Amino acid sequence: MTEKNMNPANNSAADGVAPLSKVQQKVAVSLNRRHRHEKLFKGVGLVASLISLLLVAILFINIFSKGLPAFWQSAITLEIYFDPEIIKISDKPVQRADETDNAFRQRDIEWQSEVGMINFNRLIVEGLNKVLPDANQYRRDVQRIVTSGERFAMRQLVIDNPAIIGQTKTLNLLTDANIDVWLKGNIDRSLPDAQQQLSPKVREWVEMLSEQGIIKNRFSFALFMNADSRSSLASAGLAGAFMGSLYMMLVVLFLAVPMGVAAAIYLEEFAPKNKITDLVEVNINNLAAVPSIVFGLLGAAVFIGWFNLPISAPIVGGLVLSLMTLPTVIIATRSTLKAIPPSIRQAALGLGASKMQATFHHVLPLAIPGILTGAILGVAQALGEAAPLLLIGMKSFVAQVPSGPFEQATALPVQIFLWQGNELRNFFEARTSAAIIVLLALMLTLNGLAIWLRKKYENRW
Amino acid sequence: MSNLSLIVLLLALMAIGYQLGMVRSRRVATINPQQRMHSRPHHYGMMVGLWAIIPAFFLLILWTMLAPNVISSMVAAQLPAEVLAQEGMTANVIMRRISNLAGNFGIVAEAEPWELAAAAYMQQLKSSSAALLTGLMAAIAATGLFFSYKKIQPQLRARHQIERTIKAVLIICSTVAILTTIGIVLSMVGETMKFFSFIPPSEFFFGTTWNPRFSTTGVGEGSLTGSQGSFGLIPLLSGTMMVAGVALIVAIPLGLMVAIYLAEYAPAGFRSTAKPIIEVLAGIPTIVYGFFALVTVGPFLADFGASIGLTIRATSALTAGVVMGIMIIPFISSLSDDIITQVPKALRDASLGLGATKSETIRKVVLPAALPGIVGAVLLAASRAIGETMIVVLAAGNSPTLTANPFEAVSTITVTIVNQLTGDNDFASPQSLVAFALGLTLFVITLLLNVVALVVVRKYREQYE
Amino acid sequence: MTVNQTNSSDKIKMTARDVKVFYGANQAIHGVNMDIIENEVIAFIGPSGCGKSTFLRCLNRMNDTIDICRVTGSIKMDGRDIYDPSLDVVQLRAQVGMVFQKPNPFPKSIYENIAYGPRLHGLASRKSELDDVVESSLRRAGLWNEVKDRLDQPGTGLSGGQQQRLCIARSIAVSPDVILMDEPCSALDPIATSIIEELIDELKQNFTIVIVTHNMQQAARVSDRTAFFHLGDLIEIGATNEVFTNPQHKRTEDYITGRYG
Amino acid sequence: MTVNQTNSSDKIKMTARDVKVFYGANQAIHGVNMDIIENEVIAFIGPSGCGKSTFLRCLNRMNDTIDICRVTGSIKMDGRDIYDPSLDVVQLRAQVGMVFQKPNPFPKSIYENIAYGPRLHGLASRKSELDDVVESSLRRAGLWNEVKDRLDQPGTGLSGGQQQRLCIARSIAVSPDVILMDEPCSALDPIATSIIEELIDELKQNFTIVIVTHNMQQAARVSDRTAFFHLGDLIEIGATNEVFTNPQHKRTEDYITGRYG
Amino acid sequence: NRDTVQVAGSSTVLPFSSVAAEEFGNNFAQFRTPVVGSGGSSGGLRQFCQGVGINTIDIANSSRAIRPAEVEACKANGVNQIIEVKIGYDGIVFASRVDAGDFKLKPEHVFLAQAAQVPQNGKMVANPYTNWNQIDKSLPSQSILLAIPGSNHGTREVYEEKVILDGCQTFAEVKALPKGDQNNFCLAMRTDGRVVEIAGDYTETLARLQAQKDAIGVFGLSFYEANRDRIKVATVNDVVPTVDNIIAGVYPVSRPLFFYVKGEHIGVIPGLQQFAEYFVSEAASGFGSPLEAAGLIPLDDTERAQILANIKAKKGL
Ligand SMILES: Nc1ncnc2c1ncn2[C@@H]1O[C@H](COP(=O)(O)OP(=O)(O)OP(=O)(O)O)[C@@H](O)[C@H]1O
Ligand SMILES: Nc1ncnc2c1ncn2[C@@H]1O[C@H](COP(=O)(O)OP(=O)(O)OP(=O)(O)O)[C@@H](O)[C@H]1O
Ligand SMILES: [Mg+2]
Ligand SMILES: [Mg+2]
Repeated sequence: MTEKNMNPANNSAADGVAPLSKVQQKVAVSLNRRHRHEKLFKGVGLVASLISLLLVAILFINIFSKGLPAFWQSAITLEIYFDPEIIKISDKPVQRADETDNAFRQRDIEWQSEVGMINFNRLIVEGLNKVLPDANQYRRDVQRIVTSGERFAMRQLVIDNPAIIGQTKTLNLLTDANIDVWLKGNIDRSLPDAQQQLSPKVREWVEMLSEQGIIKNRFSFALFMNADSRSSLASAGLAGAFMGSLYMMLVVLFLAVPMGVAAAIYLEEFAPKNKITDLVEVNINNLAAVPSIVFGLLGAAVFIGWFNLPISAPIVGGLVLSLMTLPTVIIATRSTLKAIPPSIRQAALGLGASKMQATFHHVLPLAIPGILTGAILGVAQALGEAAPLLLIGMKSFVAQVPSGPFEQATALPVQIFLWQGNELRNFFEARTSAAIIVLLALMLTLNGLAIWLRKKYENRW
Repeated sequence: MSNLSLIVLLLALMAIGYQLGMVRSRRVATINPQQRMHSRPHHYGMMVGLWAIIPAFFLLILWTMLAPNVISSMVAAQLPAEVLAQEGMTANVIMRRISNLAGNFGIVAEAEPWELAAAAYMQQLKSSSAALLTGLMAAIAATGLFFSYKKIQPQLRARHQIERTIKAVLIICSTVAILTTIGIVLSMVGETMKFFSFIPPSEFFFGTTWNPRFSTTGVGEGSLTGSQGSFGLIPLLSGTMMVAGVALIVAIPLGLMVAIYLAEYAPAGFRSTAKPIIEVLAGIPTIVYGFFALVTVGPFLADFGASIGLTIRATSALTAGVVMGIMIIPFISSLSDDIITQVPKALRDASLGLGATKSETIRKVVLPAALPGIVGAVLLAASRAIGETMIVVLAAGNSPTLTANPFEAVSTITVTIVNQLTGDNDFASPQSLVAFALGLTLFVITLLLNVVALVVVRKYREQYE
Repeated sequence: MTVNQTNSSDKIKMTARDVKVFYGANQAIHGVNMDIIENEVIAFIGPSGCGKSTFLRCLNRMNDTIDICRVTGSIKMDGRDIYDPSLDVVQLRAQVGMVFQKPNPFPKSIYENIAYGPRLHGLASRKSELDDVVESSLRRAGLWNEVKDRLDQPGTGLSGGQQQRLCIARSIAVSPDVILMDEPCSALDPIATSIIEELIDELKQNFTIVIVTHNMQQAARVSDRTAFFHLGDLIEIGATNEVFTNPQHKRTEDYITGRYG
Repeated sequence: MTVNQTNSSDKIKMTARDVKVFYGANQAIHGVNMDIIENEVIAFIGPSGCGKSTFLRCLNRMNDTIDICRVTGSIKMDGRDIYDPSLDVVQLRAQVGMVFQKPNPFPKSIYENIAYGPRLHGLASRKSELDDVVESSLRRAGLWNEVKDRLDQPGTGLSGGQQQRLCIARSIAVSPDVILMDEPCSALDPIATSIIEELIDELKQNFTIVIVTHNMQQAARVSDRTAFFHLGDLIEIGATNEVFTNPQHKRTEDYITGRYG
Repeated sequence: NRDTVQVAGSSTVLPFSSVAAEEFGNNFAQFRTPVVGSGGSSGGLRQFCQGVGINTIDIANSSRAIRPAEVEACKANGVNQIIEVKIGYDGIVFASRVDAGDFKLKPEHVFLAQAAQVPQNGKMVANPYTNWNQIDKSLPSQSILLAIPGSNHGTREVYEEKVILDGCQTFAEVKALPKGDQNNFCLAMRTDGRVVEIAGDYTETLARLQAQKDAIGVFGLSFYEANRDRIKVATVNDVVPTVDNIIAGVYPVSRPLFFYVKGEHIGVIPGLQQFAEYFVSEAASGFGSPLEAAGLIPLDDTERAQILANIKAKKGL
C-alpha cells in the first residue's frame, strides 16, 4: 500500500490527506463531470418549475389585470318615488281557502301581468329629472343612462312588496354598459362622435354626475346575483352559469371519481391479466383522446334520447362530463396503483385479508394522493370544457338561475364563450376575464379539499 | 310515493337488515360455539341489508323504466279511434298533452273533453301504479331480508357474498368505459356510412386536399353544380400529429422535470404550494389559451423567428403546439410526481449507497421503476393534446394544407369536427357528415397508437420487489 | 423421495404430494412429498435458492400472488385440498399465518400493524381487548419494551430486527393454526432469537409451526423434525436429532457439517 | 466510553468523535467515539435496535436520506471531516460502499444490477471489461453458478439469500475503500456464509471492512476488532479475541454469553 | 316536464334570439324565459329534426333557409310541421383596423386578392398580387391579408356568392371557361397564408386584426356597429353598409335570418306559439325595437304580416 501513499495526485483531494486507490481515482476523475450533470439536472428541474410557475403567473396577471376592474361597475344613485299615479294596480291576490293551487296561480299570474304593463321606466326618468336639469329636452338620451334591466328589478320590488307604492327609495341603479366603458376609460375619449357609442349629451351628463358623485364605481353584486342578460348588458351576471357549473361539477365529483377509482381498482387489482383486459386498458386510454365534442354526441343520444333526461340540464351536462373525465381518473388511479410495492399486498394477504380487504385497507389509502391528483385534473378539465355542452343544449343563453340540477342552466365556460363573443368588446373583454376568475376560483375551491387531503396522505417510504 | 322517498325507505330497510343480521350472527355464534363463523358479524349484517335492498332496487329501476310506457299504451288504447285519425298529429304529442293535463301543468290552449277523460284515466293509472310498486317493493324487500336472515349459519360465506357484490359493482364501473366506447362508435357509425355514400373512402383516406366548401355554394341560382369540395384526410391528420407532437415536445420535458424537481429536490413547502399552482394550468379554459396564443405567443414567436432569420407564421402549428404544451404540463408533472414519490426508498438508497449522484439515481433507478405510471401520464397528456380544439382553432391558423413545416399554419381533425358539426352547413350534406367520419377515424388512429404504447410499455416495465 | 417419516399415531395436519412449482419456465420445486404433523415444529433447511421459501409459500397459497408462478400436485390440510377452487383462500391464510423472509411492515403505526389482523377477523370486540392483544403479541415477540412508548409511530421506522419481530408479532396476533416462518430470526441478536425460540416452543403447544432457517443450531434447538431441501428436491426428512446425528444422505451430511459447496 | 483501543502503529482510516444521532426527538446514538483502522475488519455487535445500523449509516452519510434523522459530532475519514459541507458525498459513498440490511436489488436484470455501479463511475470502458467485472463480482459473492444462465432476468426474482449476495456483489463491483456490511449473511446458509466470510478475508487485504452481525461466531471468525453497542452507546471496543474472551464490561459479557435480557 | 321553450342553432341568430327570449320572459309573467342554445344552423336543425317530444328542441335558429334534404330527414323522424319564420336581415361588411388604410372595395378586388389563379391577358396565372394597390391603384398600399369566414359558416356562402363569384364573373376569361369549371376556378383560394379562414366568431376575426395590422376581416354589421372605435368599414361598390342601404337593397352583401318552429310542439310546450309571435311582432323586431337596437335589420311590414299569419295558421313547409 506504499504506492498508494506515494501517489497523492488528485485534485479533489488536494489537501493531500486522502490518497486514493486506482479505482477511486477513476471515480474522482469522473466526478467533476457528474457533478456538473447533477447541477445541470437540478438546475433544469428548478428552471422547469419556475417556468411553469411563471407561465401560471403570466396567465394570471393577464386574466386578473383585465378582469378585476369588471368586479366594480358604475351605478347611479337616484331617489325613486314609487308614484301611485304611475303604478295603478289592483291588490296582490291572496290564496282563498276554497281555491285550488292552480286557480290561485292563474290569478297570481294575471296580477303579475298587470304589474308588467306598468311603465317603470317613467319612475327612473322622474328620478333622473331631479338630478339632470335639462333632461326634458333630451328624452332619448335620458333613456340611455340607466341600463334597461333595472326597470324589471323595480317591478320585482313592487311584486315582492306592493306596500312600497307611494314611498320614495334611494336606489343604486346600474348605468348602461357603455357608460361604464366610458367612465373606465376603456374607450378612447378623443375619438370623433361617429366612433363613440355614447351621444355627446350623455357623455356630458355622465361627466357631470360622476363629478357630483351620483354616478360611482361600486362593487358589482349584480355580477354574482344575476343570470346572463342580453338586452340589458350591464346587468348580465354569472349566477346562472355558476350554479350550472357547480351542479355539474358535483355530479362529476360524485360520479366520475368513485366510478373511475372503482374501475381502476378492478382493472389493476382484480381483473385477470389477459387480452381482454389489455383491450380494456387500451380502450380507456383511447377514450381519453376522444375529442370532447364527441361525448356531447353520445350524451345527446343516450341521456336525452334514451333516458329522457331534460335538455339543457346540468344533470345531463354532469353525466356527459363524467364520462369524459372518467378516463382521466382511471388512468391516474391505475398509474398510482401500479407504483405501490407488492410487498404491502402480500403482507395483508398473509394475515388472512381477502384481496378486497387488502386493496381497500392498504393499497387504496396509499394510492389516495394519485387518485386525488386525477380528480383535480379531471375536475379542472371538466369545469373548463364547453364543446360537449353544445350538443346537449347547455351551450345556451339562459336568463334564469337554476334551482336544481334538473333545471335549464348554462355553465361558466359557456358564459365565457358567450361573453367573449359579444359585440360590445369594450364592456365584455373585462367581463370575460372576470368570469374566468370566478371559474378559477370555483375550480380551486372544489379542488381545495382534494389538495388538502392529498397533502395529508402523501407519504414516502 | 316518489322514487326519492322510496330510496330513502330502502336505505332505512338496509340499516334495519344490517342490525338484524349482526344480532342474529352473534346469536348463532353463541349457539354453536364449537363452530367458527365464516365471516364477521358486520358481514352478515351487510349481507342481510343488501338482500333487503338489491332485489327491490332492481324492481324499482325496472318499474320506472317500464311503467310509463305501459301506462301510456293503456291510455292510448282508451283514446277514441277517430281522434288519432282526425287530428293528424303524432301519438307522441297527444300523449304529451294528456300527461301534461294529468300532471296539472302548463296547458295553455283549452283541453278537449276526450283529453280530459284520458288525463283523468292516466292519473288514476299512475297512482295505482305507484301504490302497486310500493307494495311489491315492500314484499320483495321483506322476503329478501327474511330469507337471508334465516340463512345465517356459521358456514354461510357472507363476506364472499359481499365481496362478490362489490366486485360486481367494480366490474360494472369498468364496463362503463367500454359502454362509452361502444356508444361513441355506434353514435358515429351510421352517419359515417352516410358520408361514405357521398364520398368514396379512398378519396377520404388518401386525399391530400381538404376543402369541403360550403355545402350549398354552387347550388344556388345562377351557379353550377358538381363542385362538392374535396375531403382529404391527410392534411388534417398531419396537422393533428404536428400540433400534438409540438405540444408533447414542450410538455414532456418540462412536465417531467417539474415532477422530478418537485418530488426529489424541492423543499416540502415549495412542493406543496407549487404543485396545486401548476395544476391551475390544466383548469384555465382553453379559450383563454387560444387568445393567449393568438395575441401574445404567436406574435412573439413570429418576432423571435424574424430576429434569427426564420419565417414563423404568427398562427402556426408551433404556436398552437407550444400553448397546448403549456396546458398539458400538469397532466405530466402532477401525476408523475405522485408516481415518483411512490417508488420505495430502498431503491434510492441502493443507488445512493453505490455512490450515484441524486440525478443518476433518478434517471437510472427511479424513473425506470416509475415508467409504467409515467407513460400513463404521458398518454393522458397526449390524448388531451390530440383531443383539444379551442387552442388550435385560434392559434394554428386553421389552414388545412399539407405541410411538414411546423412554422406554417395547419388545422387538426378535432377542430374540423367541431367546425363541420356546428357550422351552418346542411346537416344531411357530406360537409357536415364528414365530422362523424373524422371522429371515427381519429378514434381508430388513437386506438392503434395506444396499442403500440401498451406493447412498448410492457417491454420496458420494471416491477420492483 | 422420502415420505412419511411419521408415526401412525401422529395426527397429520398437512400433506403435500408431488408438489412442483414453476416460475415461468424454470422449475423451482421438483415433486415434493411431505407430511406435517399437528403441533410439531418442522424446520426446512438447505442451501440458499434451493426452494425452501417457495415450498413454504405453497402451504398458504401465497404463490398465487406471483403472476408467473404455477403450482401442481396436491396439498391438503386437515384432509382438505387447499388448492381446491371451492376452498376459501382467505380463510386458509387466516389459518396458516406467515412471516415473510423480508420484513414487510405496513406503512402505518406500530399499533395498527399489529391490530390489523385481529380487527380483520373480529378477534377483539372492544378497544381495550385490542390493546391487550397488541400488547401481548408484542411482548411475546420480545418487542414490547422497545416500542411501548412509540406505538403510534410508523412501523417502517423500526430497525431491521425490530421490523422482523413486528412481523412475527403481527402474525401471531391472529392466532393461526399453522404458522409459517421464513427465517424469522435472521436479523435478530442471540437474545432476541432466544425469545423467539421460546415463543415457538410455547406456540407449539397449540399450533403447528414450519420454520425455514439457515441456522443449524437453531433447527436443532427448536424443531421436532427437519426437512433438507436441495436444488428443488426434498432430500431428507426426519426427526431432527436423527437428521443431524445420523443423516441418511450424503448431501445432507455434507450440508450439515458444512463440507458441501 | 472506550476510545482508542488501537495501537499507535496502525493507520487510522476513520474516526468518530461524540457522534449523536436523533430520529426526530428520539436519540438513537448517544455520543459514540470510535477509530476504524485501515485494512481491518471491525464487527459491530449488540442487541437489536441498539443503533448499529444507524451508526453504520453515519459512516457514509446514508442517514442524510432520512428526513427526520439528524447527526451531530464529527466523523473523519483519512483526516477529512465527512460531514464537512464542502465534501463530496457522492465520492464519499463511492469510497465507502454499503450493503444494506434488507436486500434491495434494483428492479432490473441481474447483470444490470451489478453493472450499475461500474458504469456509473466509468470503471469499465468496454462491454467485455464490464462483463468481466460482473462475472468476477458474482463469483466472489458465490452467486455466479446459480445465476450465470439467467443474467438477464430480474434481480427481484431471486431468492432471499440470492438477493443478499447480489447486493454484496453489487457493492464490491465498484471497489470501495471501505465496505459497510449490515448483516450480510443473515439470509445465507452456512456454505454461502463461509464464501462471504472468505470474501471478507480477501477484501481485507486492500480494503477496510465494517460488518454488523448478530452471529457471535461470525464476528469471532472474521473480525480483527469488535465493537459492542447497547441502547445507543458504544460500550466496548477492542481486539476481537479480547472482547470475546475477556470482556471489560459486565453488559458485554452478559450479551456474549447470552445471559442478557 | 318541460315548461320552457328550447331554442338552438345559428350563432348569428343567437344574439337576436336571446334578446327576444329575454324580452319575452320579462313581458309574459306566465311563461318562463326561453333557453337559447347555439351550435350552428346545422347543429340546431340536426337537433330540431331528431323527432318530436320534450327531449327535443322546439325552435331551430338558422342563418340560411332549411334545405330539402334536411326537411326529408325531419320528416323521417316524425317532424312534419316545420314552420319557417324569417326574422330579418343581417348585413355583412368588410372592415379593417381604424389605423389602417381606407378601402373602397369592389367584388373583383376581393376576388383578385383571394384567388389561387387570376386571369391576366387572356391567360390564367398564379396569383401575383401581394399588395392591394397592385390590384387597383385606388386601393391603399397595404399588403394583402384577408380573414374570411370558414367554410362552416353561413356567412361564407353569402360571401362567395355575392362577392367572389360576382367579382370573378366580371372577367371575360372566366366567362370563356366551360360553365362547369367556372365555379371551381372562381372559388379556388391561394394557399400562401394571405387568406385565413376564421372558423370561430367575429371576436376571433377582431383578435386577428389586433394581431396583424394589415388584415381585412369580414364582420356582421351589428358587430361592427358596436366596435366602431376599433374597426372601420370598407364600402362595397361605393355603397356604405348601413341599415337603410341594406333594406333598400343597394348594399350587396346581406342575407335573411330564420327560425323554424316545430308545429307539433305548439300547444304542448307552454309559450311556444306566443314566443314565435312575439319574436316577429313589431314591438320586438320592428323599427326602434330592442332587436333592431341589437343590430337586426327589420322586415318590411307586408312581409311581417305574412309571417305572423303563417305562425297563427301553423303553416308548415
Ligand atoms: N427511520 C427511523 N425512524 C425512526 N426511528 C428509527 C429509524 N431507524 C431506526 N430507528 C430507531 O433507532 C434505533 C436504532 O435503530 P438501528 O436500525 O440502528 O438498530 P440496529 O442496531 O441496526 O438493530 P437491528 O439489529 O434490529 O437492525 C431503534 O430504536 C430504531 O427503532
Ligand atoms: N419470483 C420469482 N421469480 C423467478 N424465480 C424465482 C422467484 N422466486 C424465487 N425464484 C427462484 O426459485 C428458486 C428457489 O427460490 P426460493 O426463494 O424458494 O429459495 P430459498 O430456498 O428460499 O432460498 P434463500 O434461502 O436464499 O431464501 C431460486 O432459484 C430463485 O431464484
Ligand atoms: Mg427464502
Ligand atoms: Mg439494523
